[in-house]
Amino acid sequence: MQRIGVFICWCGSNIAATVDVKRVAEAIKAEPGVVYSADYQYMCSENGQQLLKNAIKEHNLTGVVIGSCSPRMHEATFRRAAAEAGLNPYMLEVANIREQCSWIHKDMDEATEKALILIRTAIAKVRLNTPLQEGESPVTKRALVIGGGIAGIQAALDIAEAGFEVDIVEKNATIGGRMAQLDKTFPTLDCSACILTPKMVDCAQSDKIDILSYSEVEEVKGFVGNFKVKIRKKARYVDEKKCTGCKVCMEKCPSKKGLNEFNMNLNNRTAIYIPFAQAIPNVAVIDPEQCIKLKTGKCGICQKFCGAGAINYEMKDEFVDREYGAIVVATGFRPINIDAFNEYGYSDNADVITSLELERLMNAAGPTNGVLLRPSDKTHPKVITFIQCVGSRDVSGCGKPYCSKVCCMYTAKHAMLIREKYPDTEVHVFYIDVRTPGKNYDEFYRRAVEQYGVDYIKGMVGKVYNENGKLMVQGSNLIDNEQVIIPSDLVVLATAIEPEPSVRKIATLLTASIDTNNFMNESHPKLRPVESPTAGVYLAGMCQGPKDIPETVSQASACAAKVIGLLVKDKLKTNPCVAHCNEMMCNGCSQCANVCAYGAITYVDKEFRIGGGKTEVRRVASVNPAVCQGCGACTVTCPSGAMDLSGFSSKQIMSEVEAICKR
Amino acid sequence: MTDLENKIIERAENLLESGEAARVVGWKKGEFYFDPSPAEFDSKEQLRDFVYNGFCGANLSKYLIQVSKKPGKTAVFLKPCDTFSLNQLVKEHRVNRDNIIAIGIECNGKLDIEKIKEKGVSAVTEASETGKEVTVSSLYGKSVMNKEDILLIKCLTCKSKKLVGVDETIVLGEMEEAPSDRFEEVEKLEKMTEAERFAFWKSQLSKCIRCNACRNVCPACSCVKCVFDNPQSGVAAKANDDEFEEQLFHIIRAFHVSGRCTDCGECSRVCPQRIPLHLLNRKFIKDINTCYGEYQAGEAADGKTPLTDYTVGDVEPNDVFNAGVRK
Amino acid sequence: MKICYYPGCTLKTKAKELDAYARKAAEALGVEMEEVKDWQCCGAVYPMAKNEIATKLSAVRALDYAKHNGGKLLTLCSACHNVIKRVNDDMKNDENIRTKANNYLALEESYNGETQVIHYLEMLKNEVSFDEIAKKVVKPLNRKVGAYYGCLLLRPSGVLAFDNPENPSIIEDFIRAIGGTPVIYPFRNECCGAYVSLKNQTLPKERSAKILNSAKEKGAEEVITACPLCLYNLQVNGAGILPARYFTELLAEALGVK
Amino acid sequence: MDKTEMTEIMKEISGTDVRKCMKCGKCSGRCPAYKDMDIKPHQFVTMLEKGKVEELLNCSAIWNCFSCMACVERCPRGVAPAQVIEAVRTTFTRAQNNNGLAAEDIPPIVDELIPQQLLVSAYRKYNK
Amino acid sequence: MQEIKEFVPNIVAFCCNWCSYAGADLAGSGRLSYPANVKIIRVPCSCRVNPMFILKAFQRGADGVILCGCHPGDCHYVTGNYYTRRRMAMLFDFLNYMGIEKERTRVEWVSAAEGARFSQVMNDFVKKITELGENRRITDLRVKEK
Repeated sequence: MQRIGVFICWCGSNIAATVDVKRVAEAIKAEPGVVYSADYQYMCSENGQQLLKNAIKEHNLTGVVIGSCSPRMHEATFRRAAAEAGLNPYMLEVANIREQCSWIHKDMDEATEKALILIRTAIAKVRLNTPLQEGESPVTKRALVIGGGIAGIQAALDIAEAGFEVDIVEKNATIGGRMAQLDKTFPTLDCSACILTPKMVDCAQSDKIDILSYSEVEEVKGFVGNFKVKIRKKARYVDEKKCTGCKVCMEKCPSKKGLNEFNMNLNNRTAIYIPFAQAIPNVAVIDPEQCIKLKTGKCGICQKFCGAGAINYEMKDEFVDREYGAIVVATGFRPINIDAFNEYGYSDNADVITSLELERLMNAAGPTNGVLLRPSDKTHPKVITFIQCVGSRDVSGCGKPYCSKVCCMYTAKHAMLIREKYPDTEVHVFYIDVRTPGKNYDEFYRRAVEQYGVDYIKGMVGKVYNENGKLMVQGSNLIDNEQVIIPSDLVVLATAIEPEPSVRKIATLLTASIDTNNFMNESHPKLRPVESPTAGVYLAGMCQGPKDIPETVSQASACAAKVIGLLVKDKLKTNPCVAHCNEMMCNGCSQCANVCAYGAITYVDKEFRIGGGKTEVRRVASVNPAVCQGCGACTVTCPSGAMDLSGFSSKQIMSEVEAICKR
Repeated sequence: MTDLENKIIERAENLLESGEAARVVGWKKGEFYFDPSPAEFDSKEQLRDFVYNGFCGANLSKYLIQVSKKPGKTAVFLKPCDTFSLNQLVKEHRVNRDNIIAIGIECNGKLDIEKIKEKGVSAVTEASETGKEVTVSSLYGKSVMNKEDILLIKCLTCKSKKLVGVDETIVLGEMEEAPSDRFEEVEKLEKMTEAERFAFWKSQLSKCIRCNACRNVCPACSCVKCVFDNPQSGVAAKANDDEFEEQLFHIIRAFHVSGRCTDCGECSRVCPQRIPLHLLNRKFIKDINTCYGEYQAGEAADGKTPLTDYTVGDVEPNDVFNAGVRK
Repeated sequence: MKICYYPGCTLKTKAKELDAYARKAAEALGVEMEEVKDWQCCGAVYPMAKNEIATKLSAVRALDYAKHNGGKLLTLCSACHNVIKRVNDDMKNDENIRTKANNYLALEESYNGETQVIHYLEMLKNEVSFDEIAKKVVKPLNRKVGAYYGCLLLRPSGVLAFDNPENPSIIEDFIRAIGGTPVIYPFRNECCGAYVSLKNQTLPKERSAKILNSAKEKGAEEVITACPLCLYNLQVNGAGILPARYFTELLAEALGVK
Repeated sequence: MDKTEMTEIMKEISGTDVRKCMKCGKCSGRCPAYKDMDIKPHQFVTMLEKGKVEELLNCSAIWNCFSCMACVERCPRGVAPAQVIEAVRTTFTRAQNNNGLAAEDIPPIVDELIPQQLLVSAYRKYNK
Repeated sequence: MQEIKEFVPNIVAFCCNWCSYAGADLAGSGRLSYPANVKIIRVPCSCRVNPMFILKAFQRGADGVILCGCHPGDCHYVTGNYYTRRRMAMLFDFLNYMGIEKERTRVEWVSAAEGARFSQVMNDFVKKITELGENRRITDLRVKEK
């Protein structure tokens, strides 16, 4: 037999002025199951809580209803008090008779009657409440960072700084990412390598950080605090431990015609190579598509010349299994393919290049050693025209609907650097809008115009064509309302950026969601911007949306803070108001997993007795309570009603409905 | 016996004899010519009772939930509309597809014995189909009927003659697409006033005797335990319980199968009270098509169903009333 | 192979060669071009206004004829192709135009864009294949030819779906097939402006010169086109820069049936 | 017909959503007839959006536009300036006694070679 | 003589814990009144609301049912309200197809900041239902002669 206690709070005059609390407390005594009823001035006060605790003990209460302010205010307070008195805190319900009753009604009779109904409704619910226990799950004190660009590096360094072990999985042969390819960085114009490479070295030297380069995440199991990850270490045909990075192999390799990805294919590299001078790890890798030995079996020159004996043509992909408590996704971006923008003549003219290609052409370690020479004839371009928004803000289907965010700033940077280095060069920039919000950003852009005399033209380019060796850039100048044709030597396209496509696979592995543009979804756009909806998975950098280096670094550090906050805990407390599956009724139809935003539902084959001494194997759903957030989407999808939600069960809600509708 | 029936039985014998299949699911001769019923055949001898005639309207796919659990492979003969049901069950992991040999067979619409009886012909002994005509033989003689007049309701508006996801087919002639638009009747109801619609459904559903035939035959209603049989669900009915569950049974059933119902039409076929239950499910199908793009449950054996999916720009519930009406 | 063919008014008068060479070449390639019965002029320009119906009807008639005679409609003149293909798209995708046009025409069975409209060049590429043509060439071209697409074949690309609107290749492939060397020049997909000739004589003149000079600069010895209007403009207004001819003439020449 | 009504009609028959324009000017950057367009392609879109129908109806650009669709082809926002121009031209020629081309203008400029399609299209485009 | 009682509808409002229930609280803090016949049931997310709850409410005498959740895109549980939107769109049109007045069911997206809107939505809904009158249809959908 249930023994329910009801407590009506006056909240000073906040409730008592409109609701006749005495009458309510009196009337409620007649409710079946109610053994105690009281009213008090401030239930949330020390004395009020003591009243509650005493009553629970004295009257052996099995359930409690508090008629007071919103449960969003003091539900936690009252539940704590109940627990202190030995009652399971989830056996307590709050009826909101202040915000949703006394404060909005003036007529005392009306408000009193409504308060009665609200309390009866809460009693109806509490009758069906069951004691719930917060779960616990252990935390593996190690983090995984997927992607070794600036976002991954920063997150890893910050996590390691707090004393936790962290692995960086990078699919390329070196960490560094896109930032390593950049020449200078806005708005300060410091050299990208100069600020990045020390951080790369820090990673390599940290005893807390393990860099798994040339590796990819293959499989993810488990959940927050307990991820089990399988990592594929791709065969690099060079023993990482033996290679000294002496580069003799690169000098001797006869296969020299591979496209140098690091230099945006603007020059060639050998089949065995180290991507760039400051690579971490500073270890060679063999491109199996290009290596003569691996393709034909004949050659083996690098092996002959390697003093360290590091070359191993027999190497196979290896798999490493590791466990982590938290995962940071930092997979980065790439420029979009601009084949669909033939009007700019990119595919037909060597001297129409993308901004990232220009970065390499300006970089001292690039194919031209930092001397700006145009690709076609290696001469100094005298007139350079930049075209912004190539593929950004494009809903025609050729490009991307979003603003890529970084192009305005890097174009201003390029224009400025060129004018600084080669003052005799004429620089034009076609723009739709110049978007430079941020500290010292607009000042930076204005400097390009005011100090360096860069010609900004408000308008878009309609066509770039080659005429008598010049690139004719035909576009509109909307301010002067004229069509201009600028004979140029070099045309630079500010290409839109998109998430690195491997993020799709990562998102699937992590059961994290991605949006229509392949950016990873954050848990809340304003309040939880670095957390993925999947608990224990955090997002840093471009994988979540277009952003520049300062923003990326901030987000990476924010991720690290979240990860540290998780890893310092020994055990994770789990919300007990989560979904659970009644296996006897589950069809195993997979409908519920379709709507679970957290990937909390998996399916297992289980044997059931079906009478007559027989058994049968059925597929049934199983909810991981550590991952489930308790939204209830699955409960409605389930046709058999096998899925239910603790704390908000179907029967509880129906009993509330009945109590309200009873006339 | 028609060529088609011969071919089907031949294949069934073949499958059993070769051991390729441990059993065959098909239709078995009933007491009369017009009441064949779904059955399992384990041996060649049993196949003597196998029939495939104009009255084999029953959808065999639901039986596979249980049968596919038995050892060995099960061969099953499926009409085009039945193949969609099987595919949907495979999608929901209810049938182990690896244990099934699905044979798609020709169907040009099945006959409704009630409609024949209404025409004054009883004790039917045979119905032979030639194009648009059916010669119905009975103990009292022969009469030629227009096929369209005696087709099952579900066959008048057959959604497709496609045989989806089958392993092999037995189709001798070209199957003709259905003569009429399956959403016509739904539209007729939509064009009525709310009061008229209410009156219509009130008159229809008041005939319901809660025999559960619609639920028991429905391939989508295959829950291990139905909410209406579960006292914990809050909607289960016992004798003398309140009216809620009885009254709203059909609404909840339609909602539970929405996005999953393949429109096989079995619910209406088996209803002893001749309630046009398919019009409930079809409303959902039509709304889904209009609001979320054309979708045919059972067409694919994987992917999300419309109600477990979304797009950012979906129609708002308050605005759906106009969106649902097809132009 | 037999295919319904829509010649159009210009091909019966000022552009007879375009038509005659096309027929001869088709015969040599084993394609039978069957003229649409009682065809009417397509109107020569696609009426873009959404409430223009009557001006689209002659195209619909031809399309409906083709629907019942093989399902494909072959066009040759760029303008006819542009008009008919766009009207066909309206009949398929614009409910308002489809309903009204069908109401006007009162056909036995309403026309809903079922016909496939194909240009002679597409026929050469997809039905015959350029490899097949190359095999039948008896007099290879052996000269540098600039393909002039103009605007009508390419745009709007979403509807015409003829080729990449900024970097087309079908005529270049055609030139290669008949033994010539294609010359790629930037103005091959630019409009020559001939449509405004009756209102403005200077623009078409300037545009023709621009196009032909661009082709000449890249080394072309002549340009070819599928459009009588372009040909007229290039010949009259671009005289003295480069010769312009119909592509069908070169095809007939290469196949030895000229 | 008042200005607002006329604006609405033009918007409707243009079949394009002028509010989608982001004012980038790519259409005008591509226009081959730009020199003789007194109102530029991008202006057609913004002017119609703002309801400046009188100015539009009195311009000469509607007679110089080639309808070559270059502006439509690469608009990043899916706007069709050429269709706006056509809507203006159509609205003009549909009015009583409004023709872009008088019959008596034709003989002196027609030469031997002029193809049929030019005459037909000119009548279709400029007159109603 | 019998007193003619003014019809006071009974309204059940399901509110998600994170946005709409907080919005209702905010309406309370702002003393923005709405009729007392609106009773709120707190659910974690609008996607927890099973059509059976709505039907049960009607069957037990509710005259209108309103469901409130976070604005699409702002769901605390990322995608929950997107499913709500589809389910309720389908359910509402279906109920209307059965002859239930379309005004009786409603979904509104109310954020935690929209206290004023919450009150306005409730006032508006109660007004509509009052005009519509008592819900008779759904209780005797399957008619039993009395």
